[in-house]
Amino acid sequence: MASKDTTFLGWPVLRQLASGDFLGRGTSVTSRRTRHVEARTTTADRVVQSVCPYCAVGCGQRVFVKDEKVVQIEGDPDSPVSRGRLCPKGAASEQLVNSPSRQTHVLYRAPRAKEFQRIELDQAIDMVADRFLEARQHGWQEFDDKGRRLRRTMGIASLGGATLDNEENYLIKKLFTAAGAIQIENQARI
Amino acid sequence: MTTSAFDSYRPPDEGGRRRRRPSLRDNVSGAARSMARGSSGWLTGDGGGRREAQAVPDVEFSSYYGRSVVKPMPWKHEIPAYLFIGGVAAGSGLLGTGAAATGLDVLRRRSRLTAMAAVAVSGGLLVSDLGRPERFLNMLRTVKLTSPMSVGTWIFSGYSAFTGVTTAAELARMLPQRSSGPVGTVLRLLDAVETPAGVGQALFAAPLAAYTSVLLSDTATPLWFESRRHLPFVFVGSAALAASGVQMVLSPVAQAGPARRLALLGVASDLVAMHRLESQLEEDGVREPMETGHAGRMLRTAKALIVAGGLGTVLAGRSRAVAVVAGAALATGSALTRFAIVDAGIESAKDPKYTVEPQKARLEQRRAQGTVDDSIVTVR
Amino acid sequence: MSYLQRQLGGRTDPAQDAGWQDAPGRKGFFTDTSICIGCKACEVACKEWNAIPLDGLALSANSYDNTGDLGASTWRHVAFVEQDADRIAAARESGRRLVELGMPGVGAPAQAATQGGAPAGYGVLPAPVEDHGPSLGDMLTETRAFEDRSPEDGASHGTTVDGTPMVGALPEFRWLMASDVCKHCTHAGCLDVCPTGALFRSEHGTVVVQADICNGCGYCVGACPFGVIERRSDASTTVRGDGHVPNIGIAQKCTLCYDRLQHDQTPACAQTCPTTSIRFGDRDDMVEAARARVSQLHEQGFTEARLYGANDDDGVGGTGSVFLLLDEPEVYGLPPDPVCATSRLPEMFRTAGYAGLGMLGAAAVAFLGGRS
Amino acid sequence: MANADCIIIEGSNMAECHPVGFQWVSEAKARGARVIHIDPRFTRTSAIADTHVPIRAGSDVVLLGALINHVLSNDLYFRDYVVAYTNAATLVNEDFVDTEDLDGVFSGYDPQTGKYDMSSWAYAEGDGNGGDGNGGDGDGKVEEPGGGDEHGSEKSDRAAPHSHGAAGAPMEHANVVRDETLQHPRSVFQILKRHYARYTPEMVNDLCGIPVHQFHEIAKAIAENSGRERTTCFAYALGWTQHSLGAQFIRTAAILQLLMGNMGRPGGGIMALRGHASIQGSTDIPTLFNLLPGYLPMPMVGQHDTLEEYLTSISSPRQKGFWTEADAYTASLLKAWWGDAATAENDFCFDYLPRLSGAHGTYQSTMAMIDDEVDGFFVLGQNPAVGSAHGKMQRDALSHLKWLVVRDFQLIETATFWRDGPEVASGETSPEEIDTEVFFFPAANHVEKSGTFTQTQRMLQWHHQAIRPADDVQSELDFFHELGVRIRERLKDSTDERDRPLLDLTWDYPTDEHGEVDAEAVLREINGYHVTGERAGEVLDKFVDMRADGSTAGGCWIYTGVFAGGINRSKNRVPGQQQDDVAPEWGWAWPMNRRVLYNRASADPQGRPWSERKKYVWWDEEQRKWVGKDVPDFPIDRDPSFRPDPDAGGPAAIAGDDPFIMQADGKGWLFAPKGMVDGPLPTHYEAQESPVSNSLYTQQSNPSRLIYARKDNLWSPSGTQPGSDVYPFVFTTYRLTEHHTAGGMSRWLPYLSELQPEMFCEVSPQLAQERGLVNGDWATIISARSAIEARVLVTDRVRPLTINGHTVHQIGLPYHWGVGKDAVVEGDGANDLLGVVLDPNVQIQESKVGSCDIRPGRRPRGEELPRLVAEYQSRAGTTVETGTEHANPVPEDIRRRRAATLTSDESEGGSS
Repeated sequence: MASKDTTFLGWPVLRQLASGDFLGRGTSVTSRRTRHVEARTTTADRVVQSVCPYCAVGCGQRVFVKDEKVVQIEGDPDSPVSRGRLCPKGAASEQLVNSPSRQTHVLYRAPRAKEFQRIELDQAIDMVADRFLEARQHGWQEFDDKGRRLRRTMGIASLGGATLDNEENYLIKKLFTAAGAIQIENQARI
Repeated sequence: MTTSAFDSYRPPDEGGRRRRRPSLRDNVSGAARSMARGSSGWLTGDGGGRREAQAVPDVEFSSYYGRSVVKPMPWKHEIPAYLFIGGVAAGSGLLGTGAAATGLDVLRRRSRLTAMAAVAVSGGLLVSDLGRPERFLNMLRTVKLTSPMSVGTWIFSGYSAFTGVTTAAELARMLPQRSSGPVGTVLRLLDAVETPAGVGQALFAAPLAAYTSVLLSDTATPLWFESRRHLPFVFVGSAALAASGVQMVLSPVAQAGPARRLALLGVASDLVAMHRLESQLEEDGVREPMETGHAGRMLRTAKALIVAGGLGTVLAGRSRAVAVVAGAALATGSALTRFAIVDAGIESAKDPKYTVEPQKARLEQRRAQGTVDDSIVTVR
Repeated sequence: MSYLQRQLGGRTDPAQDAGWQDAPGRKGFFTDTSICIGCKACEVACKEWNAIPLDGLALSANSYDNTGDLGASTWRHVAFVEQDADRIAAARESGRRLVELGMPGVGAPAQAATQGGAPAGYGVLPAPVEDHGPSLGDMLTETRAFEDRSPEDGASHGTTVDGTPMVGALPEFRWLMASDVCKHCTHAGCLDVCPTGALFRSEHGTVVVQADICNGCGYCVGACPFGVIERRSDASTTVRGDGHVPNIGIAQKCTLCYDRLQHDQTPACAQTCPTTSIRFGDRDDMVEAARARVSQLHEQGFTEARLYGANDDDGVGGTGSVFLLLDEPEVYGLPPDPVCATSRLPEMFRTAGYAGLGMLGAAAVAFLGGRS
Repeated sequence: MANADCIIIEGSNMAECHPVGFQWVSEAKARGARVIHIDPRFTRTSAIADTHVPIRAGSDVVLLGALINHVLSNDLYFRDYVVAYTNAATLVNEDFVDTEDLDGVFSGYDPQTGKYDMSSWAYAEGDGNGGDGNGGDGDGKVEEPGGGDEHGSEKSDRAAPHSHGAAGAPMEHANVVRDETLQHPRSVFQILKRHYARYTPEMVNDLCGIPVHQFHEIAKAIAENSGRERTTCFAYALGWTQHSLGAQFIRTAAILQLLMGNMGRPGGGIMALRGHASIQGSTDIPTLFNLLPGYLPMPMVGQHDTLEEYLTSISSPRQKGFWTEADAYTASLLKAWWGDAATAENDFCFDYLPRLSGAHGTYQSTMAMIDDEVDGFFVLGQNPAVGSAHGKMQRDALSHLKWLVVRDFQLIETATFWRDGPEVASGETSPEEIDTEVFFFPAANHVEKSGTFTQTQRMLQWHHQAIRPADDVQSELDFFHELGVRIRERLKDSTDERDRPLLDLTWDYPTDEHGEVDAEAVLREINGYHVTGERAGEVLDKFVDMRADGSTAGGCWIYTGVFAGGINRSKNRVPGQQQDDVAPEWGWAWPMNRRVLYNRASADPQGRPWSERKKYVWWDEEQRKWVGKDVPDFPIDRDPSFRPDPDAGGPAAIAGDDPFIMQADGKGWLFAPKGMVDGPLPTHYEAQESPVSNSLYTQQSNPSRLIYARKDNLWSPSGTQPGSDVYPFVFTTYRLTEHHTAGGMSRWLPYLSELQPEMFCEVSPQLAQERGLVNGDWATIISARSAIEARVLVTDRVRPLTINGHTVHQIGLPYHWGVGKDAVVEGDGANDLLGVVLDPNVQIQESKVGSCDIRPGRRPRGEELPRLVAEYQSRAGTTVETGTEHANPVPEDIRRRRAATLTSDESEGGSS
């Protein structure tokens, strides 16, 4: 076939005459690319079941992966919750995942600096760990004014969780509570 | 229009880094805005209350925020320019072959060279108008009888081939002396094919002049589609008078007699056909774009030039100067006609009124005649 | 009827006309605007699947429609129309008139009058995906079985198709939403006029652009009676990191997800539609579903409902995408009586032929007349 | 929801915010259900509903109260259900005095603190019970646990929901006095009837702007679609919760639904429509200050000093239901966290838990930041600079921090506030003046990590990792695990006692070859496992297997069972087509995979389905157990005729006809004797900012709302106060289908941005005419806090309402946009207009309604902007005090009557 496409015999005018498509509106004018069209849902290396990350309806998603890249995300027809359907946000999930403006590096802004700078992830976590302990210490309250035990720190607060996994919320709550930090909040209260 | 004194505080470039829709959209929302001030409401989306000059009485017109229903052709000046120059090419080919047949050497040579030049320019115009000019050869990928452009491409190609031969023959004739060897062989071959090529050129010239009208009419552009019965006659007339006008300018008065006669016939055809065309459009309610605005001005000028050119042509047999002026007037008139018709067509596509009103009218008409089974809208 | 005429107008199987043997059956959409919630998921799913660039970032102030119309970079477009009571009454009346004109219509069964109902909104067509939920028949039976509401006092609200009093109050206001798409006409102007064969009729009966062939002549743009196809301008904005905008200068429109269809997958828009306002399937089934739905609405007194594109005798031979509308087509930006210009092509070529002969004749006269 | 016969969507724009969930409404509608949408604006939901009823934002209690009054006075309620399954027949303490008699406050109100002593709201206790020695002085009054040595207001603190878990309002006993004829004047039924007697259709007309005929249309629809054969469903969202009496809005609907017999039945109930993928999960396993996992409360100082005090406060052993097992849940949680260190001897390290001393919600934290009390702040997938009320205050708070960690996909406005914030643009501050260190960490998204989301109907669904995150991108799981590891590493040699909780923490999660934490291992810990015994190491199959002796561990008792049999059931994916409507084989719903809570109520007291049509769960006499389409939410083998020993407590005390098994008395609460700090019955108050006066009472606003009188949190005068005409219009904020909350997941996406590219405001044609606003042009909206600009959409979808004879204009404002430079689209944030005033029950801010002015043109730039806001403030004469009084002045006799309800309690309870 390939050779036919590139030779005189592949000239659609001849195919027009040879086929039933005399007016050149169908079979005779297709290009090689058209004849071998593939859907990326078919050529994906694997399909992974997921859940839409936007609202709390919990619509099922199918994530198509090719060469370790997400190439398509669409509704999962098996889901009894959503029956394969997605709203505009859910339908835009692929763009959420592959957004060109997405940040993939740690950025640090020093006090009074006018711009961000890139720092290493490892260094950044170390810096946060140091500051965490310092703030914990700084805001520590062992007792209240009546002498009752509080055993907590007011130096650290956190906001977020409604878009996170249960497992993540669990670790956050566990770590913060153990550290004595109580000001943990999420979107549920906004 | 805003009324806040604070507007000046917002830097003008703010938000400007985003790409905005082209002005078409701004105009439309402007229309919607003006509706908001009116009494009957921004929510009806009734096309800005265009109720003046109701061409089709008793048909209430509404639209989707005044947006066009059909898309205007994305063509720019290349296409009307091609319509004109292609017409010149076609007419010149006819004149050339006629002159060859009647032994008017100067007219023959100049017509053929004009045809060649016009063909070359036309080709350039056609290619440059493409969204992907590098793919112009794809035009020869198929022969599509349903596509006036495909048919036209083949006509143009054929015409170009014959024009190439006749031009080569003319050039050969200009060579200082006949030589032998391969060059001589070629020249002899040219001699042999010149006359058949001239005939071919003439035979392809007429379709080349006429097909462009079908090119326009075979579209959803309301004004062009409704012009379909008369536009071919306008276009062949226009081609004839334009090519003749060019030869009146280029060729000596003595040899340009046929050109003058052809010009007069062209003028007659153009004017009569244009008159009938306008009546037809009037009836269909899409004449307005031809009368108003830029297109209207061009068309009025074109008519004046053609009439004047025609009168001049009558007198042009006596004076080269008059011939030049008359010929130029005719050619210009033809060019303006083409630009006006293209322009008016595009305007008619932009305004939903010209799409919706004629369609509603013809639907009503068919219904009045008892034909109710051919509507796109059904209740079952 | 000549070969050409048969190919250019009237009822036909377009895939067969285009040389497809053993075509898998014509596919199409049925877009039921009465249950559209205007969420625009179809627009996004379409753009995401087809990697279409951005179509501008300006607020139109035309209700919630900020994409304007179908075009090179919007292949599904949701229209929003806000209407007051007068317009609703007019729509209901114009629909009633269609019936009275003698167009094939449905008489309302006797129980329709007592079927209490929905005054403002439109009953929802149960359109479950295969094997999901109950069938239409079951639902209608169930609806009737449990429908024991007494009729509302609706004497002043006009009458249904057969003259029985309306069951519900005319709402004071309504907000129409409709997802528009390429019609995939039986006789497609864009396809017919394409000089390169870039546009072709697929085996599914759909009309598809081959971006690797199109040279951007733009002819199809003006040939579409629905204003669907458009050439992508170089002013388009990328949605990709590399700044690349695909297919600049090339005509673009809905392919009815030709690539997905090749693998028996549902087009992206229909798959995502949360309310099944967009349904996809064999075109015959779509037309049948559309007819059932319009009958249902008429029975309930919603005479404003009408179908668009379901008639194979119309100017484009019927459309692959069938719509249920609740007002005149032009209200949604659709042409009321579209015609595929090519159906007049033989006539046009004939006229042009006469003109050409006239020109030859004139030339002959010009040369020979001078001699005499 | 698809089974409902009538769906009332109120306070939610369901079709826009939950289009896919809306398919069930569509399906119900196809079956013939009536859909009524009650909302200030005509939205995309209204477009599909049968009827749209415009309502003045914030007046929902009037409408719902009038519906309650309507069904009570016309005997339209479902009597069999009400008598058997609700507390209608229960008698209330005779000290209880209703708002009707105190001009807008309930008994026990302390005008000094703005708080209630709730003791007078309790049930009357019957005589001749076993006697628990706790209170019981003959009049049936029930005392608080822990003795009566406190001030009423402190008691109120204690009973505030932030000090007890969700359904865990405890009661001392299950021994209540009931009058099943519902005639006793102190019966809940009669109290309810009296309370809502003045909520008439005319009142609805005057206060909500809903014409009388439309009220009757709604009433008729509900009445006709409730009862044995039919059910009505309510759906709400933030339109209800985001009010200064938001929790009471929901309560009102719950009362109506209980009266109509629509709870615990298919097609009934009240659906909360939640906006985030795991917002349910993040309250179940809470990133909330007041809760521990599974709705166990965070301990409160002074009340929960010991484990015993803590457990007693959660549930009296003599009350009914599963909360009596809280000791097992608590012990298992503590074992899960502190492993071997947690022993019965040390109360399972109960002391390791930090103590609350009040509310520490996000707005309190914000104000603490401004007061420089908070050094560091983690922002995880949220955008408070745009999404939280009073954006200006939020950004000010951020600039007071020492350091800020933002974890997100994109450079959201919260991460760039110091550079691109509106205050930088207006010159009020500059990067050079902001000391905050900002760490931006790129976060992994849902396809780059595995884990569970809990959706709005409590169902956990596992999402599988599809690809590995790029570069520095990390999941929260990995980040916080790593942070924990490093913190523990730094402290490993510490001898400080305060570091023990961190050092003893179980923190050894397995990682894969890329060093990523195995989320499944975490879920397994959450599910719980046997620590000792013959099944040691095996997972728990159900929460009733949890023990209080330390032999089990489990991070969140309600999630126990998700790993039953060692299988991760959140991964269940049997296609819906292969299951029935309930689809139990898809994901896993807590508790114990039940899809409809309290579904015992779908059968009559004898255990028979109320009707064939609404059959769901019923008693099978032959099998001697409850069967049906769902997992019965009831002890499986409890005979409907079973009556417990009066002295019994816990699950054993649940009678065969007590469907509400998590409530202390097994009944649905029409009247809340505990649990609501602002009143046992919902009553109408105007919003914090309202252009109208409360027609029902002298009391204008919720007297116990949480007010913060600060000069950065001013309020416009309300009602007839002078200056209220400076901000004459009501604005309401909302979301659009095309965007997601503060925009972090939508404004960076071109496909969504182009669908709604600019901030706009929606106004009626009448208001447009009045103020010279032009469709598509700009307008400036000014509140007492800030001014923003927006493009104008003039539309009939917004209608002026006639309230008390005056025209009230409403302005609609979507809140998705924020000021920054990184997003595809940006614009002013509607939340900047809001102030901070909170619902006292749940600390949620009032962001659905406020007062404003609107004028054509763009807002001023630079320092002109604060000047404009100040000019309005001065014209309105607003000060820090405006709108911050808890109780409005009342006549002397009322004041005395109110005081009597308070002092009588103090005298009885004694004062310290």
